[in-house]
Amino acid sequence: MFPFNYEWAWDMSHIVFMGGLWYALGIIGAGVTYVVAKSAWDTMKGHGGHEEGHH
Amino acid sequence: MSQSSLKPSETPADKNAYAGLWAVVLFAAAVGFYASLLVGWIVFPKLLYSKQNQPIDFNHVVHVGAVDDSCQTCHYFREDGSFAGMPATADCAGCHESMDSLQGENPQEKLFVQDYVEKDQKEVPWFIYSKQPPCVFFSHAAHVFSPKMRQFRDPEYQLPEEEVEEGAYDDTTCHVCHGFIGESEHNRPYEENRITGYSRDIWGENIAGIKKHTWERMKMDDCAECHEKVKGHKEACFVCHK
Amino acid sequence: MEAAESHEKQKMYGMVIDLDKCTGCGACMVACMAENNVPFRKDETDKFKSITWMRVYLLSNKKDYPYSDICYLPRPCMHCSGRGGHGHSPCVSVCPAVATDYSHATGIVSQIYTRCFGCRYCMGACPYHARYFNWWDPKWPEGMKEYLSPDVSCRMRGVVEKCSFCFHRYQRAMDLAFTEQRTELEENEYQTSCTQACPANAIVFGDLNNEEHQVAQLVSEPPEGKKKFRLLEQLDTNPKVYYLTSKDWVLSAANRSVKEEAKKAESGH
Amino acid sequence: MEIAAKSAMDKINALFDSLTPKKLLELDAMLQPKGVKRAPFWQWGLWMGFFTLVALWGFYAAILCWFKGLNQTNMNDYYGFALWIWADLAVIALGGGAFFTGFLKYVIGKEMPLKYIVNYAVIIGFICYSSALLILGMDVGQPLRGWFIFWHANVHSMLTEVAFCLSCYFGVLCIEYLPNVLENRQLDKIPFIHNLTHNFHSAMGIFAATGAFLSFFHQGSLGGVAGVMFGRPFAFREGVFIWPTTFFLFTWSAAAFGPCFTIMLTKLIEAITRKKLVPDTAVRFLAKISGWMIGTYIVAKIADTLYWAFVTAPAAGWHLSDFYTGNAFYGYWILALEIVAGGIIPAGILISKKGRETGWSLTLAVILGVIGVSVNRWVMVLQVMAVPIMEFDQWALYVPSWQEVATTILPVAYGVLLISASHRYLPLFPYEIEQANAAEHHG
Amino acid sequence: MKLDRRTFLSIGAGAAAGGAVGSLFTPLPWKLTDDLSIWSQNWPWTPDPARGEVTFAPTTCELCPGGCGVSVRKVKDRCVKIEGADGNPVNDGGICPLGSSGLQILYGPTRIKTPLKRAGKRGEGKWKPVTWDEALGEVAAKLSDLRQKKLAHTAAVYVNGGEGTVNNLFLRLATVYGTPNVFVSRTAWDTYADALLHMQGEYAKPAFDLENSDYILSFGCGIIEGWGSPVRMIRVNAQVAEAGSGKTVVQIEPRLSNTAAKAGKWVAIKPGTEAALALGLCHVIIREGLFNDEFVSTFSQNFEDWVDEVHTEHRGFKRAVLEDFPPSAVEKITGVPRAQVAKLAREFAAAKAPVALFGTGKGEEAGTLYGAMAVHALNALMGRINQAGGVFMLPPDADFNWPAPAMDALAQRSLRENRIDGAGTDRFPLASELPSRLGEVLADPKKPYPLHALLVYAADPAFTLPETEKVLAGLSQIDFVVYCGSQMNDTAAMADLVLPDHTCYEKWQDVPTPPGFARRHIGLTRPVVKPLFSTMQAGETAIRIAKAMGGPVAESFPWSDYIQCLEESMGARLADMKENGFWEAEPDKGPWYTAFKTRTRKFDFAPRIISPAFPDTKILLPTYEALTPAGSESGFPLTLIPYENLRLAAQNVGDTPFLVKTLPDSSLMNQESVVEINPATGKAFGLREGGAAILSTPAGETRVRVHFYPGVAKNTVALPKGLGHIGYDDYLAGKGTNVNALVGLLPDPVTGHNAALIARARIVPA
Repeated sequence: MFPFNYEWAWDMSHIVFMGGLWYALGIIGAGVTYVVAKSAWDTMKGHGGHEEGHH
Repeated sequence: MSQSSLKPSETPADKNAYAGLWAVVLFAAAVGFYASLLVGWIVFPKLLYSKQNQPIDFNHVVHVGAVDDSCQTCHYFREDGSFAGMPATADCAGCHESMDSLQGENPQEKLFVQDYVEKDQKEVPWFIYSKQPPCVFFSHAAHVFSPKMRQFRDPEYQLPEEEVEEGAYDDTTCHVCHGFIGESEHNRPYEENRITGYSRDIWGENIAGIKKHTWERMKMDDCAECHEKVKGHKEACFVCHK
Repeated sequence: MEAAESHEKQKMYGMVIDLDKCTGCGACMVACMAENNVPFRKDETDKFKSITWMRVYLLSNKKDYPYSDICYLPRPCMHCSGRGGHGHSPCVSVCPAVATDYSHATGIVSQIYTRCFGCRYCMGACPYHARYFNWWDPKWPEGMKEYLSPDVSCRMRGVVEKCSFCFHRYQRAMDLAFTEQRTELEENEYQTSCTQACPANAIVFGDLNNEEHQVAQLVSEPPEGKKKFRLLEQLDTNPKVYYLTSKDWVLSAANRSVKEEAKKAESGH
Repeated sequence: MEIAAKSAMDKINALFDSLTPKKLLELDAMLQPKGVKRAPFWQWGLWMGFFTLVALWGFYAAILCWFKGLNQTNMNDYYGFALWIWADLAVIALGGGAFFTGFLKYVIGKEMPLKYIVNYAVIIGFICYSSALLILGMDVGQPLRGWFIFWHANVHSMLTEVAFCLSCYFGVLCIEYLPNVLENRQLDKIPFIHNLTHNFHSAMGIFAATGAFLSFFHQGSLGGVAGVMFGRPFAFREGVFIWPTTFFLFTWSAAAFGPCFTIMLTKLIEAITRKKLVPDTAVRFLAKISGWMIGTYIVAKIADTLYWAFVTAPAAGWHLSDFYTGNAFYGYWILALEIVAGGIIPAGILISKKGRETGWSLTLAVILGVIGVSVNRWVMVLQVMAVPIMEFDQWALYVPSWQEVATTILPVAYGVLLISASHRYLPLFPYEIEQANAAEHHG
Repeated sequence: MKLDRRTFLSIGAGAAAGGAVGSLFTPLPWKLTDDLSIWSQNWPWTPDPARGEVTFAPTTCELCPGGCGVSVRKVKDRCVKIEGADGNPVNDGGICPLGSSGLQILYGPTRIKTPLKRAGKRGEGKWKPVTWDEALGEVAAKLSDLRQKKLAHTAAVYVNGGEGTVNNLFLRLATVYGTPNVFVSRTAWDTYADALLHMQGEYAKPAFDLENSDYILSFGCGIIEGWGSPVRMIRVNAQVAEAGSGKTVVQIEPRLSNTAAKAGKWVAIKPGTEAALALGLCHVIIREGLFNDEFVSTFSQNFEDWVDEVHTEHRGFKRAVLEDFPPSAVEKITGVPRAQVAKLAREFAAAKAPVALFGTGKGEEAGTLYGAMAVHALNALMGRINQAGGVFMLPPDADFNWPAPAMDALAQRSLRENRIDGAGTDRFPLASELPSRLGEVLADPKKPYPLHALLVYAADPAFTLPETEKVLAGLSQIDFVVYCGSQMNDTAAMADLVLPDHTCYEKWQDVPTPPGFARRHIGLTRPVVKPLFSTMQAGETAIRIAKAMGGPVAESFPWSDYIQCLEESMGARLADMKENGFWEAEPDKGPWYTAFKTRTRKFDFAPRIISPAFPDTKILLPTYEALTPAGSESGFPLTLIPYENLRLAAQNVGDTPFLVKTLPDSSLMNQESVVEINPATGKAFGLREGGAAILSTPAGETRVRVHFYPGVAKNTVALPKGLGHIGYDDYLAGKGTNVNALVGLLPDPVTGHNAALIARARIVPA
């Protein structure tokens, strides 16, 4: 799972597989952090319940 | 999408109320954060390991001084190439025959002789700092005698033409795994992981698992590290496992 | 871990089992169980849950009295090296946690009980049913733990186990070799428990890469009048256990691809 | 209005302070979406109570398996994989509706009419995947070492791929489900949560895309699990790139049949609640897509089966008859059930406009579809284990133990509970709420 | 802002969240996860065998008469594995499944750990541990008491064999004590020895030089199933499979056994008719003049017709077989096609070094005297006696030059009493003892006298004798049953007092020549470990009992202890035994003119017995007499035969857990014996594969599972022999059925020994 694991090898299969995995995890992680942070910020700003959400 | 038609108030008073609450919550979070750091780094290790003293306080320095060929005098290889590890009481009795022929004044020796040697040489329940679990096959022979290791120790090494004395080894590298235990005058207490039953030496003194020297940790990764250096590649499982 | 296995001679340990000699006495099964701390239970009649690293199967020519004939076939782990002999055996390639691997130094497929977490994918993948799961905690009657060998670690409930070609014997033999300044083993220094026990000497074990070993010779040229085969060769599992027989019906009873040919032959006439 | 908000808050505090049956009912009412009509509390309570009992029964069985070990099951050395793994594959296939609907809505941008069903598809997905993980947690012999599959991952093993993508995608589902939970009438009044919901919605596209990506791989690798077993001629399939054909078939079939399941459950709930919860437009749209997906899938599946039956298997010395004769259970019927009854027929119905717009035929089609995909998963797990491979070996049949059955029913009960709760307290069906509010405005 | 409950909750939530996040930055969760999995890898309840120095200790396996040399691997002072001893002439490194699971006996629950006195009802399994002094004292007291009451003859001794020091110590005890009722487990080897006694004038066990024979004609012998010395026989059999070896085995047997399957040729024959076939072969060989003319004409007698001193004409062997056993007649009896009979005979005669073997299965049943003589006649016809690859004579290993026993009047008197089984009486003049009749006799209300005491050493009559029901009933009638052995077998379970013996891994003892072995070979068991429990060398036990009884009995046991006895008995041989683990000597291979100890120094094809028992002299002219098991053909349409193999230990030692584990579905299913039946017959009787059925014979009935096996003839059912124990432990007891419980006595008309385990049977679906 990490390069320091005994099973890790710097070969194609590891790079592709784990690359894909960490890429996905990265997006999700970043996304969630962004959302939480922004929401906190908005709240501080006193926003909340405005209708921007609606399309 | 929020279907709610209610809207939270925006009067200054309420704003402050919310802000205040936020501050308090954040503060609480901070406290919780630091508290758990404290528990995790200080309290947890204390709880995790039990401490015991060795049945006999053994002085390596004295013994190494007293014997001719250091480590291997007591920690020898058997006929079949297996490593004897801890000497049996019978081995010790070679010198420590009986209470009438004590080697010195040390009370620990008296203790040893009367409690073990003279109790028909029953074995001393030593705690083994470096004890590996049942699933591990550790070949001292391979680590001491294999040409690879000899070459690793001394690049000029060649396989000897003539027969060398079987089982005789040079102990220049024992410390790589065992540290300089041969230079200790007292046994340090044996610490055991309450959950796993492992000696603390396996995970290492440092609870974060950080080591400065090779002998400070004995987990599989530590073996692997060296194996890759010496063998130039990772090993199959059936080299160290059984 | 196929990476350069350094300059040591690469071994490929394997077996040749002469079915003409095998009497089905079961000595190999018991010797194996005794050597490898294999547990047993009060009722072992459910063969689908009975751990026998070495299992002796019964083949029949399916003819009626007095033309019926039977033959026994001992089945250890085949230590497959997989397609092209790259070590991708059916089980090794599927184990999600690298609890079983193929050693290019010895050609032996390992099983690490402490790494295995019991998903049993390898059992599904192995066409020889050479892999067994510990459905229960191993238990020995009072006093019998005394005979357990420290050379083989006991398996806990919930993990898979299988024949290891008695690899611990290799480890012990190498210990001796090293102290004697050797890096190579004699043929007789490393033999499996079943090989050693077989009263009929039907099992021959050794390094298939070493033409001085009897296995290698038997495989390269089977004895007069005997045919050699491996189980399920056509699946590209590339097993390292060879069988010898002089009976044609045994060939077809044990080996599908041959059976197919036989069918074609018959239809041909 | 402002007053309303604050007073509502205080009301809740008051309720928290001292709960009496009467106040409990008030709370129940306050938590429900505004304006909608819900079953009386006692009725709902009974319903929930019953399924809680079922779930507890299942949980008891699970405890047995964890503490006494897998000897509690009827699995054996021939059936290392059995009912549980089938249940896993099945629920994940059926839960496929979630990723596919999400994919269509957020990635393809098909907002209408999918917004009416997406929440619901997501919760089904959430249930299916959480159940799958739970079952996997039971199925391993050493649960405490379960994390090895990540830490010591063997990237060549399909199971590793499954484990990683499955758990990641489950994370995504949580993220997709969370906003819906937070939209609860009362929670939504807390500004931070309101913002959170809002921001999640705006960012959902990214998550959905990632989810789709992950699902593609884990649905596929689940197919790969069987397809790569070259020691098992019944399961083994030739590879495309590094994956056997089953990899793609599984993904495709999940996308195709998942919506069937979503529709089926919708119909079921509409029947139970005696309400229209999802507009026909949405259902028909899904049905149409599903129809074409199944259609294309079944063509591929037939092609694959033919190739396997006449090229792959014979190459290893097997004939089709070896797989379907000589035993008490597995016959050609199962092949027909899967491909004809569970594939061709539903495809036909759903593709034809008349078929999918007629109530009974739509229902029939989705039910057949669900059966079809479940049978496919069954075959790819259990029949694989049943077929003898060594010439002198025997067919192995298996009947699950009650513990296995109970633990497999557990997720169903848990699903019912979660949906019932969500339906009662969350704006699960926007359509229903729109209707309700519309009605209110008129009144 | 007021600190209401909600604020309070929020603070708590905040702290919790913070704590949770914080812990992620400490070792706690990670180390705990790791340690928990490590815990699962070292569960305290999963054994971790102690490590230590590995050594190998030699001894001889005593679990069957095979006498294999074994090497026990030890770690420190624990035995961990038993392996065959390399270089041992019997098994050279090979070992059988029973032998290699011996440690399950040494350390297992079937071991008897201390002298036990029965506490509950007989066979109930309730025991009270007693000291050795108490135990031995009680035996001596009880026996002396009987002796005083002039009832010495009502105490019987039962041993598993007539050879070896320990068996003979018990036999000697019986003699000096004064009981004629000595029982020695009776095997085919003893019957063959009788045949040799009559035909060659000397009681000796046969030694078959199979390693050098090129054509082995086996009359039902389980060559690879435990006949003789199992490992040695398997090695012999393996020679056949050796490419290019001219060697072949022909198996004559009613069932496709492993031996039959491995043999070069399997001759399917009707159960119990082997003798007829042997004589049929003799017929062809004689008719076609294929026999060894030199041997027959010069070194044999009664081959041709002869006239006795009162001028009575007697048929010679030649005319008898020519008249009575033409292939056509043989075909009728045996079911073997006449053509095949002729073919077999010619093959046998044409072979360079042919030899015919006697003794069905493991040879555990006595068989008929004529059967043995017919087979030996076949060997004689081809002059296969004292020839390489043929048969030699081995006098029993009992030459210990012990001082003559001191016999007092009491002993001499009671020794003259008739044996309870009638052996040696007019009814059974040719039998010295008839253990197989024990059940019948004890159950018989008109028995000459009751038995008051029974001392059993190492044998298991309760399990191995036919008519188990009667035997068990009989045993419980005996006031005082003493069992001396190392395992709680069925007889031990029925005993009043149990005197535990060491196992062969804990004691010094001689192991007599393995049955059928080509040379005299005395093995030595050696203590590999110090005795684990409060057990005693059985020989020592015998000596102590004798000494405790005092008087002439004690005088006859001059040794201080068993070790001294062993040393004196083995004499010079002991040195070899200690060095190699065995002592060996070639058998007498003398030329034919010195080979025979008959009055005429010739081989006798039709020996005549002159004995008061026979008013008109009895001539033992080998012939075939049909054995008719009890029961009507209509009521019991099937024939039940047992089958034996190496996974089924059926003698005085039972299956170990490992051995039971190796039993296939076709022997044991769930806890029930599996009966083999020909598919056609099975279907005819409405049975199905694996289904339950009730198998009944005139002797009893039992529940079995069904296995369709084309290797048994139509209307025949075969049942595994060795299951259905009442003793031992949960790993063996109660599994399956004891064949002996289903078969009645089938006495040899000539000797009265049990001729075969065959019964009429009926089977119906359960």
